[in-house]
Amino acid sequence: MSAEILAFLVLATATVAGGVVTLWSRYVVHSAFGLMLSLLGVAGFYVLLGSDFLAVTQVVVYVGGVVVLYLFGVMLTPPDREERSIRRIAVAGIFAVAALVVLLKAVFGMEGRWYGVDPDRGPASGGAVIREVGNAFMDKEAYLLPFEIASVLLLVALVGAVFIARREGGRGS
Amino acid sequence: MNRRDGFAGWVRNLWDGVFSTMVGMGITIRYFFTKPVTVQFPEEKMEVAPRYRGIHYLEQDLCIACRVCEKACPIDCIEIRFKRHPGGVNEWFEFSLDYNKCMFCELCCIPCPKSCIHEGREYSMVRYDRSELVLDLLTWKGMREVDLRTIKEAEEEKKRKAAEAAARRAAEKAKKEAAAKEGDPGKPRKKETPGKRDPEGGGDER
Amino acid sequence: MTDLESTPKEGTREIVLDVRTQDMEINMGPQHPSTHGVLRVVITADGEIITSARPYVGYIHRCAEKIAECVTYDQFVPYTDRYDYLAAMNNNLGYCLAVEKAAELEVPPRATWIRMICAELNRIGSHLIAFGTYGLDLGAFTPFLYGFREREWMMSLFEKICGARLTYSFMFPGGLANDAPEGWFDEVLRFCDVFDRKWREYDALLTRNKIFIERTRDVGVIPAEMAKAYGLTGPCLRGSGVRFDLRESAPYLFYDRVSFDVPVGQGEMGTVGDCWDRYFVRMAEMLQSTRIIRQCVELCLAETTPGEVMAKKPKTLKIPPTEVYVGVENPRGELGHYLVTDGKDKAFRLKIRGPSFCNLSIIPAILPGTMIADAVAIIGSIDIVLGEVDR
Amino acid sequence: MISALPPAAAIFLAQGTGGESRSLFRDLFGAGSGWGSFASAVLGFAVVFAVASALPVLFTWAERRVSGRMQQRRGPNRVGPFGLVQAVADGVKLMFKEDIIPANAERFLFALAPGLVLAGMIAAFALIPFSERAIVVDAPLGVYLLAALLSLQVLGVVMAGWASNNKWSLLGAMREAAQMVSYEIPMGICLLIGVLSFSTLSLREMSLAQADGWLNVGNWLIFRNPLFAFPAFVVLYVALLANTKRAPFDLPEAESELVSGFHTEYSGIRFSFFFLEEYASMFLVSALAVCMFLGGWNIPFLPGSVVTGSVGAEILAALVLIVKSFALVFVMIWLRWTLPRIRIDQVMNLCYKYLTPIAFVCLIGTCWWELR
Repeated sequence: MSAEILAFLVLATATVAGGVVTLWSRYVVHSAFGLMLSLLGVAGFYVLLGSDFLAVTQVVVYVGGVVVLYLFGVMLTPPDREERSIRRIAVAGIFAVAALVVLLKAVFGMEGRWYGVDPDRGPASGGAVIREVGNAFMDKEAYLLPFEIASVLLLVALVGAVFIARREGGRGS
Repeated sequence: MNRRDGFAGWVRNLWDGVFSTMVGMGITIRYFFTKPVTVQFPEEKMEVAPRYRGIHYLEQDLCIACRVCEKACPIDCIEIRFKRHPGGVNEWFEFSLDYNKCMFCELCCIPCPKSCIHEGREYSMVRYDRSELVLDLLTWKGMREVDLRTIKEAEEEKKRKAAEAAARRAAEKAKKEAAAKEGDPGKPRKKETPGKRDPEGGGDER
Repeated sequence: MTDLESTPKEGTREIVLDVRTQDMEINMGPQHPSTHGVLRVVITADGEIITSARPYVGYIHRCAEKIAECVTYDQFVPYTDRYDYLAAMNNNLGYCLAVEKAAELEVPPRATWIRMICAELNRIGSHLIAFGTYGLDLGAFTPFLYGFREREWMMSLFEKICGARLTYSFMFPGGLANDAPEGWFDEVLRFCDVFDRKWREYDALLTRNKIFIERTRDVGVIPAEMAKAYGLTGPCLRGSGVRFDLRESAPYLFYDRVSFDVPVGQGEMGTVGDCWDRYFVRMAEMLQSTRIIRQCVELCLAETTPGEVMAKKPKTLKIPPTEVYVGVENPRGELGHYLVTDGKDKAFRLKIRGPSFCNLSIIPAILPGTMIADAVAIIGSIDIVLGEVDR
Repeated sequence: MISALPPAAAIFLAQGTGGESRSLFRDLFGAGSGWGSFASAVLGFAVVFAVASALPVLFTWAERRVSGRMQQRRGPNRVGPFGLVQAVADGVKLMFKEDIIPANAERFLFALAPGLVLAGMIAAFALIPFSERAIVVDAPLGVYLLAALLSLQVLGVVMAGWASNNKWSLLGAMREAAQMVSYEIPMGICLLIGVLSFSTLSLREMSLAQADGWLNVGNWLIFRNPLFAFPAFVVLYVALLANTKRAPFDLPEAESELVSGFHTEYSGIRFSFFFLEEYASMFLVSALAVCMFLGGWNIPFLPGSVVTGSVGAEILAALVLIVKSFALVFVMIWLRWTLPRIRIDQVMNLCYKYLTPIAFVCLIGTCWWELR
């Protein structure tokens, strides 16, 4: 068993465990922490796949940003002590089974190794990936327009958020 | 003064923040290069003032056990036990101060007719147990040699006086019997009355 | 963490976007670093915003007023040290003035001058603590130690004149325990000079610091009318712009013979009556105190001869039935002693009006709507001493 | 122990992003995947952990001495010469102190949180180039990865605050979350300025690019582009102060307001983790600022070519970086003992109304400067 497989197993366990905690915990905060674990595990997968840029982005955006905001939002919520209704579980179950089927098909449809680095490509060099990503964003032929549209969308969202969050007659200074 | 809106206010706020921080940092760094003012306690002790009100000391040979200090104490932390003997001699058992309670107000020292209880310049009183904080101010317990002598002398004196008195009484009786005459109120003047309270509130004991 | 099972209290309210939040009830104190003693404030907070605050006092209640009925007039002096332990001289003074007024004792002028000097010195010392701990409350540690450095000198001045450093028991009904020792007045003057220089340092380090100003201005504003309605006195009242100082409006001792200003809050940094104003009134008062001290020393040396510091009074002071009220301007406000006598050597009743207690009463009125960090700033700016609140 | 897991995981993550690295340890174990990299990860972890826990010892001593002198006190002076061993003694004391977990706390998260706080910081230590070769992990993504790791510790703080089941802790955690998320913006923009100027993300390459120039300082970013890089440096420094929860941004633990903030309930060894994190990250962020703006390991007035190659030169370079970082740490201490604490809304104001716009202006200015 190589170190890589070991790492993969650890990461997979972490990811799945995080997911399970996210789904099962009655404390929303536990769910958020479970999500954090899950997302970190995915970041680990990216590392294993040699895609360091993606891994770091995963950490910055999802773990450092999204989960923190979740936590900030749900930290003051009490535990959900309601009975879980069968209907909700059933609906969720149907979706879960469907997703599982799709995922399994995707996984077993892959050729060759389905973990670790593609032996033919070799580990992607971080610097090169960033350069590629940067070029793709700034290239007129590639993703410049979607990139700009996305940034405008984000700007609008930002302004909107500020507008909503603004309390009438806030404090001075 | 600090209210300014718009861009000018923004710049002004920024400048104020940076400038006042700089000023403050200037002050702290100046002190960084000065000598500390700390007194390293157990090694060097601060010179206490001559009037410092610290742990009491008692000039026992002056003390007449009048209990004025005991009465003056607002929290009753002084306890005096003694036995009065002839010749104005006190047999000392206890003159204790409970430093759990004592607040060093000097009220016990002010009314003392003999100015024999003082608050000294000792202040460090570290003990392992509260019970050890009850200090006995006595320098000797019971009686000294000299006291015994005084008592003996006083007793002898008393005996002598008694004898004299008896003799005199006998003589008087004889005289009285002989002829009616004025009596002699010769009573031994031994008892020391507690002195008047010092009107100056103790004054300057230096 | 909040518990939904408990029924929503009056603090529950809806804010923007229909997010139903429940307020958090926090116990601030009695063991909290910035409640200046054992004050307990129960704060209901919506996030960082306080929705209500209720102070609870009484943790160090020591029955000072009852004790006054059980000990003689002289014996009560050490107890007066202990209600506002940061301004023991001023407490001594207030009590002695009350007893003297009831007993109609004539105090020698030298004693009066020295009393004034001591009272003002102690005002400086007390305000230095207020200044230092206020910095501490707002997170600035260094001013605290600078303040203590000067206060240390002030205390050693007291040590020289009366032998104690915190609880002085120096003034007794009728005068003083001691006359000033040799060279004491010179050292007092030297202290004043050095202190004025150091004051400028405090000013630059804390008072004019931008962060400090931002933390204190427009925070905890007490309008003048409200201040009067709640019976505030001292810097809290003057910070709201009301020019009321017993030393000026009802002069006792020889305060009518010295010239000094009464600093009032002017809203220099924000609104009149905000924390900065209250704080700055204290700072300005320290300078006025050195001014008073200088005049007192000059007049005392010019007019009196050493030695005569205690009035002629009987061994045991017995006061014929009467009742008096004497208020003095303590560092924290008007310290009132209402004394009822019945001809015995003990007071029949002594009522103490502690300024901190009255000043504290404003807390529930001005805390709601501010943030938790502001609560600390406001409580600090009111500058309470719990020994006096509870007595 | 649970608390030790996250740091190990983080260092693994950092190692993994090393790519074609040229770190000392990679050289030692051969640049391969598999057990070699695992061993080098373990060794790297050990080295970094040693450094990261030795520095706080020094810094707590420095903090107490410096603050003492600034307040005309002496500071610790009993244990060892100049009280140098005081911090060690305190550390030992913390280790042997009773480790209390409050009855109603979330035991697992409570135990995990200190490790999580430490994780990002320790892993980030591996990325600091002390000299051209003395670097545990030379990740091509250097700065980006560092920012990511710094953003991890907020999770630990939030976890600690929530798991303690204490209202003060919770408030501290909320403050921390708000503060960190906000200050990542100006910090990110300022880091971007460095990236823009050197067109690399690697801290090592940045430091290399700052060699030579006039007196060997001319190429430092703040001198090369004084108009925009200097304000950006100041903004970055302030943002990093906020990121390390140092005064005047110590709101999450503001002891006069929140008793002790998020670590109110912590004691003993777990508390020392928070303590370690605070002081080690002081050095960490200072080193980051030095590498990007103050020429990294380059020695002023001594041409870079003179001091490359030999082991002695490497050590000298590392010392220079450490001295420069110490200078910035000293300023942190200095600021802490001068300034009052800012209120939470003012923290946000400062971030969004002052630092972010200034950082943006600097970014645009740097663009212009570089394209000029």
